[in-house]
Parts: sequence; C-alpha cells; structure tokens
Amino acid sequence: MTFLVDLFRITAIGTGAFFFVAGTVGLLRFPDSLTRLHALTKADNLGLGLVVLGLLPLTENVLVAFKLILIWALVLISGGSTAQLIGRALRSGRR
Amino acid sequence: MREPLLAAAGLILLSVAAGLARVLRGPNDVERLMAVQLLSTGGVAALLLIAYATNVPGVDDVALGLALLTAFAAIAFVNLLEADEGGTGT
Amino acid sequence: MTTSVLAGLVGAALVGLGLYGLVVHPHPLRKLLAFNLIGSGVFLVFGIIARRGAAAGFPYDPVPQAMVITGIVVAFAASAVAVALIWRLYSETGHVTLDPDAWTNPGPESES
Amino acid sequence: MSVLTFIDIGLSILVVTVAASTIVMRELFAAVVSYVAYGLLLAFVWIRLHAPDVALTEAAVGGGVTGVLLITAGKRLVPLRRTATEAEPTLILKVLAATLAALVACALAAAILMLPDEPPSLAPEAAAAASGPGAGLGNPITAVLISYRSFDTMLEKIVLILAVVAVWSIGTDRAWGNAPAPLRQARPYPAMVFLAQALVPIGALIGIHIFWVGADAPGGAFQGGALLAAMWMMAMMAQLAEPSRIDARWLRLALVAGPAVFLVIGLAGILMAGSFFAYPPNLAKPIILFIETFMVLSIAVALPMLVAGPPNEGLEP
Repeated sequence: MTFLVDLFRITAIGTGAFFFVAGTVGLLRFPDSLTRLHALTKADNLGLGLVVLGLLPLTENVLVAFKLILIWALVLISGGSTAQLIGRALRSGRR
Repeated sequence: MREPLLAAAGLILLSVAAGLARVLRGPNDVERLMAVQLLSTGGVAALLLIAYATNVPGVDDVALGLALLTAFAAIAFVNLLEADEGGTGT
Repeated sequence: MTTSVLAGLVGAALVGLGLYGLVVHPHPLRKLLAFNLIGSGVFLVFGIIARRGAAAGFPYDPVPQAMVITGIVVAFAASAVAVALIWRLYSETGHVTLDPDAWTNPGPESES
Repeated sequence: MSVLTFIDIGLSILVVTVAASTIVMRELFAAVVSYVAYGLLLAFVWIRLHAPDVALTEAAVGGGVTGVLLITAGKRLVPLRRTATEAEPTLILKVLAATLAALVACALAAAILMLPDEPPSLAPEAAAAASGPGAGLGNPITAVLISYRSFDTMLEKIVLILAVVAVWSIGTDRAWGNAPAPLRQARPYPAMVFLAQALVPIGALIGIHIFWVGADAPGGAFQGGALLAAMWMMAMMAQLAEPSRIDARWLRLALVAGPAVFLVIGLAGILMAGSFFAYPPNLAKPIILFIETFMVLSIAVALPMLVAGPPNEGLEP
C-alpha cells in the first residue's frame, strides 16, 4: 500500500515537473507573445495541479490538504483571468 | 524520501529561472508581465516542494499568500499598462 | 558552505547592488527601488544571525526575526512617504529630478 | 553535495541576478516588474532560513505592496516615464560607484564569514517570555512581538500612523480632507472585475485565517493585515471600492485603534500585573489576540492609504 502511494506521489510530482519544463520550453521556443502566453498558462497550471496532487499524501491533516487544493484553485482562477488581461493588452498594443 | 521532492523542486526552479530570464528581457512590457504568472505557478510549486522536503511548518499559508499576491501584482501591472496606452476616463 | 552563510553572502551582494543603483540612477523612483534593495539585504543578514542563534529548542532565534518583520513594515512606510514627496515635487516643479538647476529650466516634456 | 546545496546555490544566483536586473533595466516599468519578482523570490530564501513568518511578510509587504506603491507612483508620473530627467552619470562616476559598492559588499561578506563560532542568541530569553507573559502562544515570533519586544511593536504601529499623516500632509492645503486619487481611472475590463470579485472575499478570509493562526503557527497580525490591505487595493483597482475621504471618522478611528488599544492595555498592565506591558499570566492569550485584532485593522487600513497617496485636489465628477 505504501509502495503504491509512493509510486503515485513520485509519478504525479515527476509529471508535474515535466509540464513545468515543457511550459518553459514553449516559452523559449514559441515565435510570438500570444503563443508564449498560451504555453506558460496552460502547461504551468497543469504542472502545479499535479505537484499539489503528489503532495496530498504527505499532508498531516485534512485542513492542510484542503488548503493545498485551495492554492491550486486560486492560481487557476487568477492565472486564467490574468492571461485574459495580458492577451488583451497584447492585442491592443499591436493595433 | 526527500530527495525526489528536492529534485523536482530543483527542476521546476530551473525552468522558472530560464523563463524569468526570457520574459524579463522583454522586448515589450506586456511580455514582462508574464514573470508574475511564472512565479505564481512555478514559484508556488517549488516553494511547496522545498518546504515539504525540509520540514518547514506552516508553508501552506505562505503559499496561499503568494498565490493571492501574484494575482494582486498582476492586476496592478495591467492597470499601469493601460494608462500607458492613454486609456484614461471612459 | 551552509545555507545561512550563502544567504548572508546574497545579503552582502544585495547591499552592494543597491548602493550602486542609489548612486548611479538619476530618477528618484529608481533610487528608492535601489534603497529598498539595500534594506532587504540588511534584513537577510539579520536573518542569518537569527538562523545561527538557534537555541533553547527553536530552529532559529525569534528575536531578530521579529525585528525583521517590524523592519519590513517600517521600510514600506518610509518608501510611501518618499513616493509622496516625489509626487509633490513633480506637481510643484514639473520635474522628477533632484537636481536644483533643472527646476528653473523648462520641463523636459516640452523638449521631447 | 546534496540536491539541497544545488538548490541553495541556484536560488542565490537567481535572486542576485533578478536584483541586478532591477538596477540595470533601462525603463522604470521593467525595473518594477523585476523588483516584484525579486520580492517573491526572496520569500524562498527566507523559507530556506526556516523563517516562514518573514517569508510571508517579505512577499506581502516587501514584494507585493511596495511594488504596487512604485507602480502607482510611476503611473502618476507617466509623462516623464520615457524622457531622461537628468543626464546619465559619466562612465568614470559609474566605475567609481561600482568600486565603492563592491568594497562595501566585500566588507560585509567578510564580516559574515568571520562571525563568531559561538553565535549569540536571545532565544532563551524569548523562550522565557513565551512561557511567561506570552504564555499560551505556540508561535515564538508572535510571543516576541507582542510580549518580549512589545514596545517595538507598538512604536512601529505609531510609525505607520505617522507615515500616513506625513503622506496626507504632503498634499496641498486645498486638497485637505478629500479622498486620494482613485487607483484606476479607466473602466476596468470584465475579466479584472471577475477576478477581483472572486478573489477579494476568499483573500479576506485567508488574511483573517493567517492572523488567527499566527498565535500558534507562522502568520500573525502583520501578514494577515497586509493581505487584507492587498485585497482592499485589489477591489479599488477593479473599481469595486473607492479610496475613502481622509477626513472620514471611521478611517481615522480604524487607523489609531491598534496602537491605542495596545497602549491602554499596556498601561492597565501597571495596575493589574505590576509593570508596563505585563499581562496577567492566565489571561495572556485572550488579551494578546484582542490587541492583535485591532492591530490587523490598523494595518489593513494604513497600507492602502499609504499606497493611495496624498489627497486629490480636483474634485472629480
């Protein structure tokens, strides 16, 4: 059982880290600002979600676990909205 | 059990650093704004991993605060950029 | 090379960087930014003293840490007053400069 | 060489690089973005020094709110943002300044490397304070702030009020009593309004939570108050709230509430427990939480007023 939990944790955190790296590769390689914004927002938010998922078995109680999920939710909401705002600023800047 | 956590944290921190180097260089200001985005996701993830690996208590609260503050800073930056475009008083 | 020595060296580097910016930048807001950099470097040096002072069952000495928390808030208050002064200077003279000779000349916005 | 050492070294290089970019960036906006990123990164270093309380304060006040203060100031000085205000310093001056700065940094670094092997520590005294007048507080830093060094904390609140008074006084005479200029002129985008509407209530709750757990865990009046202040400013930026007039009675009461309650209870300590700022041991925890409640209120009100700046002269329609 512990082995399975460990496996789950390492898989989740490892995949999360992979998505962060992928997001950064997109950030460095994509040709223009809007696609770079896309890479950053999508991949990194998924990465954070997976890292939080992997940390959940390590939490000492339900409250802390709830807070970790809340952190992810907060970052998702603010990440999505600010991406919208940044994209908008980018478009109006190009006009 | 902490080495995998730290390895992941190091990897994420490295990609955050590379991303920061890219976006802070510009050339346009809107792109620089993504630095805050980068820290709100990658920063929070690396912070949580490091803290869990080194047993620092109460880091979930620090991460919560960080998530809120990055959103706050992002709104403030967007605010300034619009003033720059001359968009005053509608 | 322990974590606290490393953090202390970072603190020293920050003080140096801030000092350079404070001297070199003509814009008062940039000077203020540099000054805040010096401040956080000093706080970091305080922080390593707190970390080294681990005793009595604490992983750190709480007294310097508490002083750093107080210090951060006071530094912010001082920055706010400085910003207000710069704003008033601008609205009085039309310039954002600490050079008194420029105050009597026409504003730079008329040139550009 | 463990993984942790690599992380420490990488983190140090990253912090110093971002700090350097706040200095070398040509434009103010880029420098301020770098500064906010730097403030948030510094929280990592504080976590590595086992100081989550300081990490939160640094991220909130040092990074977030100071950054927004500088952004707001930059926005009000927009016409001059692109033009050079003064001649750039000559190369010789730059080299001289760099030498001086490097010398100071090296001297400081040498002092750090030569710190005595037996580190001095006030931790035992703080521990005594935490088991004496600050009894019942699980977080030693809160015990130090409210009990062992209570005088500092009270005076620091008074510094905040003095700063607010100074900022208001810097405005013109005609503007006295008006509200500061709004943090945003143009109508906000819908996405911004949505974000503020979603985050402000949750953020306020988190701020209160961080204050409340501060007695026993990392957190406390400063951090909670700073987060509440950030949420109020966020509401102002999305035009969900306006800056208050500076002669509003509630505002002034909220500003002085923290230090006033602190002072009154400190004086009461003379009567009840024999000395200034002494708390009766069995009541210490409720009294400290009572004082902190008002301090949170004062901080949450003072920080946004400091960012909003002096009162505005023109009466906007």
